[in-house]
Amino acid sequence: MVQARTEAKPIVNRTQAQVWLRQMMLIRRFEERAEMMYQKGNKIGGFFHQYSGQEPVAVGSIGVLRENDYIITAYRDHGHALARGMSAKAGMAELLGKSTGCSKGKGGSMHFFDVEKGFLGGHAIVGSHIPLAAGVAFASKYRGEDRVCVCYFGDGAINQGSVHEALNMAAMWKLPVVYIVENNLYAMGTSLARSSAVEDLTVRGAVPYGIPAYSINGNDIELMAQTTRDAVNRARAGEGPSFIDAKTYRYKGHSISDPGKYRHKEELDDALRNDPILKYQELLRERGWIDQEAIDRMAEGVKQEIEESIEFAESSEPPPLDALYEDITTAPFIPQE
Amino acid sequence: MVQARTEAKPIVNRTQAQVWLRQMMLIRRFEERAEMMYQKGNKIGGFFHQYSGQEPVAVGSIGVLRENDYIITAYRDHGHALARGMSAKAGMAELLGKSTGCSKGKGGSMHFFDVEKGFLGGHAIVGSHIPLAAGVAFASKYRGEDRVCVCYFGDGAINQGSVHEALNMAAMWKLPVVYIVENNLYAMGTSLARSSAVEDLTVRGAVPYGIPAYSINGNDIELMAQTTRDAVNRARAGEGPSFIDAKTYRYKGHSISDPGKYRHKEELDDALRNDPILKYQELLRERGWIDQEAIDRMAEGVKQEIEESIEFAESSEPPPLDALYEDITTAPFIPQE
Amino acid sequence: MAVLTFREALNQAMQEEMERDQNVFLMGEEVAEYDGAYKVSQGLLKKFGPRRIVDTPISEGGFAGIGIGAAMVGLRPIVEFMTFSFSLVAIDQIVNNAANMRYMSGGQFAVPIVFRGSSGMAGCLAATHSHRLEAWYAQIPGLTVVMPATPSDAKGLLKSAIRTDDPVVFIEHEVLYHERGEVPEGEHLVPIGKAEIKREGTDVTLITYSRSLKATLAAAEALADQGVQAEVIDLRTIRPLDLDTLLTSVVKTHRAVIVEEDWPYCGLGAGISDRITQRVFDELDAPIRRVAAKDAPIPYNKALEQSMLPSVDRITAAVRDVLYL
Amino acid sequence: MAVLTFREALNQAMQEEMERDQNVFLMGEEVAEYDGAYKVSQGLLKKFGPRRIVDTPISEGGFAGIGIGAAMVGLRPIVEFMTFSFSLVAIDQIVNNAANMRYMSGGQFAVPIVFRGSSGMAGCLAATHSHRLEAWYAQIPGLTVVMPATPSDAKGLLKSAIRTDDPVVFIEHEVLYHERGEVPEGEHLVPIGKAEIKREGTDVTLITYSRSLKATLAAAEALADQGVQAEVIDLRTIRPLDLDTLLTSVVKTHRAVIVEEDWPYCGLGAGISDRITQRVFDELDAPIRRVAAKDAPIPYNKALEQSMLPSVDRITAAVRDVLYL
Ligand SMILES: Cc1ncc(C[n+]2csc(CCOP(=O)(O)OP(=O)(O)O)c2C)c(N)n1
Ligand SMILES: Cc1ncc(C[n+]2csc(CCOP(=O)(O)OP(=O)(O)O)c2C)c(N)n1
Ligand SMILES: [Mg+2]
Ligand SMILES: [Mg+2]
Repeated sequence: MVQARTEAKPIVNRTQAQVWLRQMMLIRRFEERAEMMYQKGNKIGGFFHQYSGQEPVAVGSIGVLRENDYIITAYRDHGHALARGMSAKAGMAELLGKSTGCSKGKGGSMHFFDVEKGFLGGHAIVGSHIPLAAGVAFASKYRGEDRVCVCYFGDGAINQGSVHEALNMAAMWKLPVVYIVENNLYAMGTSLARSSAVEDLTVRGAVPYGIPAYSINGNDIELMAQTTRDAVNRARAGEGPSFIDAKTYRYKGHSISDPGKYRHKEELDDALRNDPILKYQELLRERGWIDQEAIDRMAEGVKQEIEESIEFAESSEPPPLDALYEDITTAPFIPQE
Repeated sequence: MVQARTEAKPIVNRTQAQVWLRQMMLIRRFEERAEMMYQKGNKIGGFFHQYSGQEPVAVGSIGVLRENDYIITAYRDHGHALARGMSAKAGMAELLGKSTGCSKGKGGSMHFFDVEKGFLGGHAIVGSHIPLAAGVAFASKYRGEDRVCVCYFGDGAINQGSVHEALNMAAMWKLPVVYIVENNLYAMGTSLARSSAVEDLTVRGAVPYGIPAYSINGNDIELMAQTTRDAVNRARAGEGPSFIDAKTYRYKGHSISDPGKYRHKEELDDALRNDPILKYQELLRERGWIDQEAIDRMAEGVKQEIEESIEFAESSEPPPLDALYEDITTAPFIPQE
Repeated sequence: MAVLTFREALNQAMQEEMERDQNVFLMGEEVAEYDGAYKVSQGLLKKFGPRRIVDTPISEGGFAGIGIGAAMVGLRPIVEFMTFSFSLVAIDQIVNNAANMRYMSGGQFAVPIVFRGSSGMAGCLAATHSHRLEAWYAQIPGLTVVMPATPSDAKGLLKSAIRTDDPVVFIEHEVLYHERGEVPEGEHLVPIGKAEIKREGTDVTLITYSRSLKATLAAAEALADQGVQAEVIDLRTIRPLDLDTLLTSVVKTHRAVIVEEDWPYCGLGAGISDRITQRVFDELDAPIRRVAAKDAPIPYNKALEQSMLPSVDRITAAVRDVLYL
Repeated sequence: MAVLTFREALNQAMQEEMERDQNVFLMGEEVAEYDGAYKVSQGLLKKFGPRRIVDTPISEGGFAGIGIGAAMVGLRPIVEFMTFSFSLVAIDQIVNNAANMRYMSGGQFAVPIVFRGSSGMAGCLAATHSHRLEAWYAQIPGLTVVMPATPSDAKGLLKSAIRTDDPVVFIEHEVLYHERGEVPEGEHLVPIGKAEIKREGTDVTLITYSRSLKATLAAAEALADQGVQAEVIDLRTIRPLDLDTLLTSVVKTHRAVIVEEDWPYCGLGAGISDRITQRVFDELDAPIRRVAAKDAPIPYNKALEQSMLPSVDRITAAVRDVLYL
């Protein structure tokens, strides 16, 4: 179902397109190597949800934001963090639970944060960050700023009640927030058809609140960028939220422990055949914006960057044991023991 | 906005119509007297939400149900209980906190229950009973019975998340439940326009779940009955839930302590001028189904029934102090003190 | 000193803090046009306008989350729950987002938010509307929990809470709103984390908070008539607990009774009793007794409800028990 | 006796009860086609079909409420929370509807429902995914709360829970699912409300439940090497507490340590310590010590997480403390 070849006119120039391609490759590589480290060596623990296959959604949408805009997402957060410019080092160190990690080793894969990049976190309770996004946008509007908050969530999250509470208030108060559903057709092993009475998610998330909706191929990175740009412009102009149903596909199981047997093999094969990174490489080659040699060099650079991040992560110190009581409150923390 | 004169053809016969009229009068009188007792004598305590003005919604819809169907509603529950045939005595005794009350004096105004009538309660946490209704319907379907659950809630309740969770599952699983929004335009002091991004509640509660919707004048008792009958038939036939947006109006403030100042005087005056009980009396007189003398007799009978209920309630025993620990669990209760 | 109701004291606190800091705003059901379900926010809409006094739909989970999101980027929301009973539908936001955010982000984000509203058994509201959730919130590292008992403390603590950079759960009691008391003029701040000895005594320590302070002080009077000098400590802050003040008193009196409206099992009183006993077991001449709500859901019937509550009789009986009288 | 994993024992319990009673059904996220997120419901869809093994959307509040509604009219739902951490978004349903319904209706309705699922710190899941909510649920009159520690108890207690006519919160521990143990063949019912002495001893009473039983038994072994005979009691049911068994043991040993994974302040351990101290203060030769999770949100880093948990060292240190060694 995923078509990589974009119908939209390019909205980027050559330099930008190369940056995006590289970001997608970086995310992919980051997770490939992290997966290996999870499987062997027992260095990464807990839940580990991969973004592979969905890279254009984060990269394309984040690619049109301003530096001072805000981003917030769910637990499948590596891609958004890296697309927003978090260093692979900080991400990898977090996976290894090191004090140099983006959350000082306290958050792990599901809870990446980077305040300097306006990256307001990966959030692991399904649906719980969707009100937060409205709140961030509320603050923008309250201050009269034109900073926008972009919020990502999965197709399964539409079934959490607080999502609807937040969408209603965001719409009623015209908050500058863009909601992007990364519609990868599954919530764990539950397909959209088995979790939603109506399969068109814009009917569930946008229509009831009078929010403008877009239903697009999220794996078309330039379409993703263009659509987000329209939505973001709307938000900046004080016209309120938008809802983007971005169709995409995750290559891996829900998390590292899920073999993903509930999917038809053809479905996955089809997605892999239309891999958005390869397709974007092809497109840029066709446009003459890059050649294979440059791609290979790029891949080499990415590889190197990730290996360095691993080295950094491995050689970093774990948090000392008394970090347990640190960063609980801003005020001096008094354990109630 | 409320028109009492029905457009629909009568779906009832004379006897039935008279029963409905009497029920509406009974509810009205029950609350008038209860309000007096609340104000003077301090015999009723806590929150007390009146149904006055909305009587046709409960009476018309419950009027088409079978004896073994189920009913569940929110805290504004006197009307539904009486329409379902709970005795005024049991209701009045409950308001007075007596052991002969419909909930043995433990529930009060907001928590009327009557298991024998399939009246599954008044529920006081906004929105919380809406999943319960789906569960009751789930049980019907599970057992292969054609018993329907009718669930009432207010326009403000549409903003509680769990409502949307329940509506989605009810629709997806085709549960035999009929959701009736008693749309009286206000949730406490908040008008619909100030609480909902989209004011047409069918767009919020029905469209997103593919549930058939009706938007009607709920104060037209026969239209209310007819619409409910259609919805209930659908449910019995295994075709799933329906959503009825029943427009109505409450005469009193949100609860007894609310002067209701947020409403325009004309709005209330208009509603009172179109009082659904008076209008129905007029209609039945026009049809020749009742005359003024019979109405007066009916009013007298209602008055008497309510006075008897007060007498009963006042002369009933309060629960003994050790009732505190009774009816907590079916198993012998061991206080953890 | 001015005499204010508890409600007015809270109102003043919010007004003053909103005047002081543009980032402070109030959000909740009926807080604006209705002037507050319990009129705590009376006049604030008129004074500050709809930008800063925000009416919400009945969406506690949603607007609690909106408050938290706004706080993450520097606003200082006051989120009113009409009652804390309704915070049950928002509790995931409070526990997972407000309380955990700083920790999970390795200290990058702070959540300067105050959740406030009424709580407790307010008279014939029955089981759904009478929750006391103090022990639940007190259990959560990351939260600060405050429960004032007097107008003066209400004002001074709410002002401090609003200035705190961490999430504060600020629990009022519905039946206290109309209580009157002296409130210092001018900038009046009460420190968070400090209990107050509301009555000095030597024979027994009575530990209480919120509405139960009244019955406890009345019991202390009654005990004084019987020659027993009770020291009455008002906790004011539930988390972090001012253990030092408690221990100092217990070391002096060697006996303690905890008076509260919470349920007895795993409630706040048990939490406090355990912490005192751990520290000064050898100083105790009797086990710490507790006068708590009885272990039952809250009934509608007034007499039944009253029978659940700490009364002067129940308190004095517990004191006589620890004094072996 | 058959040796089963904890997971298999739970699975058998559900199978047997579903075979026995047509009204029993299982509902939750991924319980059917996925065979359960933790495979507790493996094979049940195949055996009982989609009518009785029901996959839900990610709508905990909604399907908890659906379960309660179904129970009000006579079905006997088992509602699985993928983990109890996610019960936070459904807690209003559990507290206000499941627990209160019988009371508020004056005894007209019963709610025979089991809420079950995993809980606790399962290894690097961090703050949002590691909640232990036992003290919260234990506080609520109307609920029964069960936390088995062995496959045998898991099976026998789950069967009893399913047959109970009141709402039961049945909390499993994620790290126990793969533990193996003997489980009696045939109809195996373990009574609710009865603790079990898992090891007899005379010098100190160790009180624990769920996963912490393992470390506690290991600590008892270590202590035995040092000449200290610890009695180990597994609570099994958290509410109602089997106080008699606890008191009998404490009266014998005069010393107790409570071992748990809950947070220390206002947690379950405090609730239990208080109840014992109230009753047998004069029998105690030392304050009841507690080994609980440390008072911090749960960190991702494994070593930090481990440092929060009750360990053999922490337990033996607490025992030496109450023995004044
Ligand atoms: C409230 C809550 N319920 C259940 C879970 C467990 N859970 C984590 S992710 C997930 C599936 C979410 O699917 P979707 O929203 O489509 O996002 P995707 O994983 O496809 O990115 C579930 C059920 C959770 N984290 N929070
Ligand atoms: C979760 C929750 N939040 C708030 C309240 C307080 N409250 C009770 S009724 C009500 C207004 C409900 O309005 P609506 O649903 O329109 O019903 P109506 O009163 O008009 O019948 C509010 C805010 C509550 N009971 N539960
Ligand atoms: Mg998905
Ligand atoms: Mg209304």
